[in-house]
Amino acid sequence: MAVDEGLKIELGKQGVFVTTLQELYNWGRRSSVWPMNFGLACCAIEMIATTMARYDLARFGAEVFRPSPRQADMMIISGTVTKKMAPQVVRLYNQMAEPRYVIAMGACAISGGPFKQGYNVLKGIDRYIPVDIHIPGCPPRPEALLEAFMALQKKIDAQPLTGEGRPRHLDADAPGEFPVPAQGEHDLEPAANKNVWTVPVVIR
Amino acid sequence: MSVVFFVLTAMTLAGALAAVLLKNLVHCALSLTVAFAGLALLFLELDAQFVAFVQILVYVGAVAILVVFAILLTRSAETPKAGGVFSRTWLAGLSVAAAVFAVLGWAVLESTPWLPQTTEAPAADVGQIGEALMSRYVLPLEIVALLLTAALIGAVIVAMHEKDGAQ
Amino acid sequence: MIGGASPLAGYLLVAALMFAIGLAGALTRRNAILVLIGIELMLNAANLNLIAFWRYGPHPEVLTGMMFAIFSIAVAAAEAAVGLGLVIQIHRHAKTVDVDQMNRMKG
Amino acid sequence: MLGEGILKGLAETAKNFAGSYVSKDRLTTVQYPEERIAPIEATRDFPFLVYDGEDWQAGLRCVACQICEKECPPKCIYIEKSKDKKPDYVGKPQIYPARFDIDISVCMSCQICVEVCPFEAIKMDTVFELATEDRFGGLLLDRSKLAKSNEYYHTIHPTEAAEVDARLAEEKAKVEAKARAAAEAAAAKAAAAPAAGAPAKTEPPAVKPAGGAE
Amino acid sequence: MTNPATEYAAGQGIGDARLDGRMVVDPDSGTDLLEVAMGPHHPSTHGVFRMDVALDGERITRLKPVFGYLHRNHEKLGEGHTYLASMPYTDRLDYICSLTNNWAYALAVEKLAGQEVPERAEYLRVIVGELTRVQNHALSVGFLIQDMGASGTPLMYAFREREKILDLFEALTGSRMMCNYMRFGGCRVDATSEWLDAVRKVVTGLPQFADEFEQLLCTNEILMARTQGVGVLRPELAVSAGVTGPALRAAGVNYDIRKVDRYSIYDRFKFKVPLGEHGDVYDRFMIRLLELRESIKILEQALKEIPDGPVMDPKAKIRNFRPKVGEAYGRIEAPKGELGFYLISDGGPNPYRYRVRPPSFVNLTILEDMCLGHNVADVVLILGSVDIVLGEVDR
Amino acid sequence: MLEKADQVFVLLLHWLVGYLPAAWRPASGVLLCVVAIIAVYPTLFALAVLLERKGLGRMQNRYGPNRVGPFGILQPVADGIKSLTKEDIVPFNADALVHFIAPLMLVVAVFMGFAVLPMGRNMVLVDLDASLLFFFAMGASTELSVFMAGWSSRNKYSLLGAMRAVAQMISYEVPLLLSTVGVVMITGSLSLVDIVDAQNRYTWGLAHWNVFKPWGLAGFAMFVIASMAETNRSPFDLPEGESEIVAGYFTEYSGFKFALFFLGEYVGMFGIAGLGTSLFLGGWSSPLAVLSWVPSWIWFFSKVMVWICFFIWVRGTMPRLRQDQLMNFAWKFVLPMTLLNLLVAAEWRFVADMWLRWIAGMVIVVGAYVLMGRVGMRREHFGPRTYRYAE
Amino acid sequence: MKTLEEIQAAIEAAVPGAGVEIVPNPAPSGEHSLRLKPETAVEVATFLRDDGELALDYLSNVTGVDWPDKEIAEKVKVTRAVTKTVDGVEQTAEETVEETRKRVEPGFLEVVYHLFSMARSHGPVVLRMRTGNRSDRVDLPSLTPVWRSAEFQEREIFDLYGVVFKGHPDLRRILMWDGFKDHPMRRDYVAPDDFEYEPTPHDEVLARAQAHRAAQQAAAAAQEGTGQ
Repeated sequence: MAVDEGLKIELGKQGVFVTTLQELYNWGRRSSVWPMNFGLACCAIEMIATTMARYDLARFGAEVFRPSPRQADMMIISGTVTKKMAPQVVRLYNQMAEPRYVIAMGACAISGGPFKQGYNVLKGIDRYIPVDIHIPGCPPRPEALLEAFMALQKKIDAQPLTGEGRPRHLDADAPGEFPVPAQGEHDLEPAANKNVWTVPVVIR
Repeated sequence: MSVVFFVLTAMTLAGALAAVLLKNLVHCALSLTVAFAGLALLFLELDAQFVAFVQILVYVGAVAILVVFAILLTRSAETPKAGGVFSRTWLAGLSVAAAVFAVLGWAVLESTPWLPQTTEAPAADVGQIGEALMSRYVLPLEIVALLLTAALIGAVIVAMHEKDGAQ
Repeated sequence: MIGGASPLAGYLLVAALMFAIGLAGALTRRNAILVLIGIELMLNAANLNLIAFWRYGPHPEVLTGMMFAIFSIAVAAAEAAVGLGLVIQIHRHAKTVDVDQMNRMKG
Repeated sequence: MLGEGILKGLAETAKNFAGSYVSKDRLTTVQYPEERIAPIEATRDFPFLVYDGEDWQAGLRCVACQICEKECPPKCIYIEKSKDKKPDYVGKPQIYPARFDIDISVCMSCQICVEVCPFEAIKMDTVFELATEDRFGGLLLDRSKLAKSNEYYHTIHPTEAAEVDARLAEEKAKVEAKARAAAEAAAAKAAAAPAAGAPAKTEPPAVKPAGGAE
Repeated sequence: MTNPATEYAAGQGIGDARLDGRMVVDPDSGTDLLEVAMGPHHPSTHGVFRMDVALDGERITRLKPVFGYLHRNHEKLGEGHTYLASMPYTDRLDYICSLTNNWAYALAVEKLAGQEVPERAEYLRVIVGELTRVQNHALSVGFLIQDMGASGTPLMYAFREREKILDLFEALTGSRMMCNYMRFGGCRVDATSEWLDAVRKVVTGLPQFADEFEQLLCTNEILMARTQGVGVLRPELAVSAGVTGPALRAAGVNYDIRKVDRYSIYDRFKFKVPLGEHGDVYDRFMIRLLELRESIKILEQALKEIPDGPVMDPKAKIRNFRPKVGEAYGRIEAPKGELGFYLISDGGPNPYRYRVRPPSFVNLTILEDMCLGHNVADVVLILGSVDIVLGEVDR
Repeated sequence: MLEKADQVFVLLLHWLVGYLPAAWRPASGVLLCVVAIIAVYPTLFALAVLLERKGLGRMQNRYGPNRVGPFGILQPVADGIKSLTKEDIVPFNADALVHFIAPLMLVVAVFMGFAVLPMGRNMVLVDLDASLLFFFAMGASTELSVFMAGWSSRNKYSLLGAMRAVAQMISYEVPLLLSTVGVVMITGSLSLVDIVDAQNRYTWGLAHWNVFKPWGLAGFAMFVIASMAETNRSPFDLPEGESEIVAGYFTEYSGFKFALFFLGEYVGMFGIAGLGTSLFLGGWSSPLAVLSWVPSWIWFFSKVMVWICFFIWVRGTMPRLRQDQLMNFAWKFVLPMTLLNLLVAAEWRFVADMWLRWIAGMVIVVGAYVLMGRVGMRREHFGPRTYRYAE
Repeated sequence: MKTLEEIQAAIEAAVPGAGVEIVPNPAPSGEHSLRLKPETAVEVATFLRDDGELALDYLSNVTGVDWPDKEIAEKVKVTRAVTKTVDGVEQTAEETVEETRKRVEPGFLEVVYHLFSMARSHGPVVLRMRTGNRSDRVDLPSLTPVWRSAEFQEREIFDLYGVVFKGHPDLRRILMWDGFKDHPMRRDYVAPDDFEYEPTPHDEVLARAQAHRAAQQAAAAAQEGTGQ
């Protein structure tokens, strides 16, 4: 697995290409990310626009929008997650098969965005599920989604299969299922999943 | 008597047994198809290609599906019976079946010495079957055709929803 | 082994066993569909007999056994269709497919 | 006739298929990372703070009047006024923002902050490639990240920037004229104007993740 | 088709998030009803919308829409924000047509405060409003066909055209979707002559796009078979249920607020209102295409006649805008129907009550009536033909 | 030389087998052929998937996959690696055994069909004299695997999708079978090899393909329609109609099992395209006598690929039908047309006069098509409309 | 179209005892409204819809408005009897004193209906109804039987304001989930507190964020303490 970079380049010059298992695996994962057919609000329209002719997400092999979460690799949370919807989003995420990725697209998905002061708006989906990439914007331009997609590819590429930074699905201790919040009398219960969401210490 | 024969026999009989013994009706139907498929392979072993293919087409492709549909439509796969899956008179039924098998088996075993031993495969290609159907067996063919049509119409009428006005 | 003497005997035994299994199923199961399945098995056992006799019989070129099997398959298909149609119809009326409970004369 | 409409539709897609090899109209894809859509001048994404001159801390136009903070619909701007004053680009001592944070994970790019700003200090940027893995560190922009030069402003919104410059020059001229008049009137007093304090050091990051490296 | 699978993977079946089904026996008919919840995440509910459906076989016997999965507290936020700060929020109501939302809100506030709008601003409003209508109709038809199972081609063509229009919006207002363009008493920025030329160029290309679309779809037998006679809406019911927009006109009721209220400067343009006869999905689909063509006519006239002048009433205030005590209801013909804003002012900087009358929400009232007796597959089409945007339905 | 190119695979096989002891030759020959089929068709599947995605892209004014590998040709490889390594979820409540067997059974049944397809001159695995029947028997058993997949998932949408799929496949199997009967009637054989041989004749340099005859044309049209429905292709892709029932019978499948379904579906398409090619498009024979020098297998595979491209084209254009319309279409239009076609085939067989049989055949076929189309549209009350305007 | 006064007269003529009042609107829009008594509202609405000349067949908009209890401080001139001892004689005299009185004017929930006519292309006619108070007398008659378009809008008002519409066919929560207890559009509604991390807080959010921050710091300190 550990082939020296320099050696590899040298071999490549002489026509010998060395591919490690890890590279092949990561290459396969990153080149074939099928998103889930899932849209929430305004950003969903920009997400659809990204798959359309002008921007053509298909160039990256990611136009295969699977309607079933079982077959999807990536969930693009495109839009406001309300407290009424949040349990469903978590449930859908739970139904996805590993490896799975989450892109929080747009201000609302990251933090509640312009609607964060609303009583029915969840302040960021990362309170319940782990998010890989955040795209700011309201809504982000389609190019921004493409850029985020490439950032996700880079992230996948950089993941070693063993050791510290290994992806979650290869980590036996990592949680596979995330508890679904319940809809209480005034708010979601619990208000955040403490295992996923660690409130940063504010220095101010 | 080759190994193939024993394997196929085992498969067929296991399928048949499972079909009558399993609890879940869909499993029964699926085992039934195993039995049918095994039978088709036995037909192939007996050099009856045409019949084997017809067996798969009709039994696996149609009858099994029909059974499955009937199971789903009557929703018998999911409602566990209070009194078990077997009838109250299962003992009588079983003994009748055992008796029949005993008689048949006895007859076969008794007659073994007189059974023919021919082993060369008879030629029976599709052309011959077609010609036979159109010449010697044309009357039965027509009757079967009529019967099938009648059965088709009958099945449709039986299974058709009554119109609301009929009540 | 008996089969060694005549391959036909082996087939006939298999057919007999299958017939018995089908009969046992038809007689012991409560579900009407299972009864039909048993009957199908019996019919198939008969078909196996027919083909086996044709194969090892004295005049295979006449194709009688095979023809019989073909007709039997066709008729069995029709029988299955009508039989299952009846079961569904009974279920619609009586709300049961349990043969033990199908003892009322009116629907 | 049955099938006519289907054939028409098939012809239409075939036309587009064949057309995609010959006509730009029928192959509208812009292959993003390599090709880009021609920049549209009016485009806006997130706000930034304009500064004049070389040093961003000295040249910030913002005087921490907090109008944008109040008017911002999603309340994503956070300003702390400085305690001291610093000379602005005109040379007049002004309060400056000791802290100016914009949480772009909340910002809705509505441009209202730009509209209400009386000092032409906050403008809209066109950078949209901000996707990040780090939600807390990556999306809360402080002064140092927000400050961008007037030259940069000219490159992204040339027309608008030119107008702004003209307006500012006009104002400056007015101010100077007034100042001259004032200076003439009270020349003696003006000499004793207090010097502005030294500019603040670079901000520490506002937050750090709980399990962060720091 | 009755269906036995009542239990699925506990909490983990796909069905769980999408549908929550149980078998009930209807005591009257004696047949088994299957209760299915379509949504809130269903590929073709146009967002997060749920329909609780009771099925007899595949026939719909009851359908109850369930809202609120995108309830973003728009009205509550509007009461906490100044009049100006609510403007960008209106963009996010019907996020496909932000400019008409701006327009309706601006109109309501102008009515409340008694403000005038300069002529050039009115022309600009008409131009952007009609462009919005064109792209909305193209999109809604595209999504409808998408729901019908086309593999995206009509939607792609619609988006191809939409991108051209969005480029125009971006060049004028700075944003593709969330334009935040109008202000009380005019428009935020003036259009340059290059922009108007660009609009002219796009508008010249629009009829060709409409032709292409019609060629691709209008006489397609599959489309006709699936849409004609499906989801019929009777005119009396449509009026009583307050249905507006193309859905109403497809039912044959001649009610177009552009003609009725003659708001803005619509009385200066010559255009016709296409009316349907059957009120089914096909009519709604066709009415949208025909209205798209009428919008092109309006655009051509407006682009010809647009005068010079200011785009903002010089008396208008941007900051510290406090209308006098009172209330006003302003409405326009948005692409989806009547979009109204009802504002109560108590003299403060924020509206005391900020109410949106969303067309798609009210149009959904008759969803059940249109769906009853149809097939599950038709529900998707009928919903698509109503053309809803959840941002507006749930607010 | 050309002769050799034509028979290159056959020669290769003989050469390879030649190294083995004589007793092993027949079995190993078959084994090699099976391996070849299992190697070739998944490759073609990958190609077809890529072609579909790129072709659809072009129809929709965009590029389609073009970044994974040069021109995106490695896209299917990446998809394959991803699918293989993706977590395989068996729903908590599912029938694990049946859930596991279903995709395997589909793939096996679909591959079995290739055993009887003549893919070139002398290139057929087993030349059964009832090969057409064999093909249909294999096709019929795929229905069961679809049902198993849907039922074992214990998901409402899966089951609904499976029921739809099975109902649709059974309904269209009848016209599919009947549309081929005309060919059998004229050729007088159920063997695909014989059927192709019968078409490999030329008059005026033009091939005697069945599609060039009235009964063949009608049969071909009906076969195409039925084959689309049989393989669940648009506009008959209801079983996986995502706007209604999520992903149909494989809603609950993930990872490799899902890939198997995907594979099975496409390979099924190849199978049925190969069958249609053999029945109506002259199999491996060239369309013009002057082109006979081109190796026969090139003809076969290019015809199959053209067929696939047509499927893709249709998919790029059509919305899908509704379940009841689909059934009505099968029973009320396609089936009567195929039955009528039998009449035309009989007429063709027994009318000796060259011109008379041509004219009579064409009149019946076209007349019936137009008439049934009209009547059908009128009865279902659909057709183009005009609209009124209010000022 | 008739003026509002004419409409009022017509209503009074058609529905005796309707008790319709005109509520003036000072805004330049000049959309004055008619206030209906809940008891006769359905009859009046039916009349407005069916009357040939008015033909208000289209109910466009239904709005809920919350008017919370108002504390009104007003100066009142009070005349009271005062017993004074004038010259040793007790006299009862009347005296007028000005005093500032605080009273709580009970709030109410209001529902506003905007009516148009599709048949005659005129409108709007604005109707309003008020509940007795904001707590227990919150029922109003539903106009859904008259105009279908009120169905969802009245449900929404029920959900967000808590007005109970009598005669509504299907009065359930529409936007919030079923187990939700509050009526969030009321002006005294307190939103759930989840401002755990606020990088750019303001006003009350700031106060809440600070409270969270203090708790957070305390927790962190406690953890540090246990850790060492």
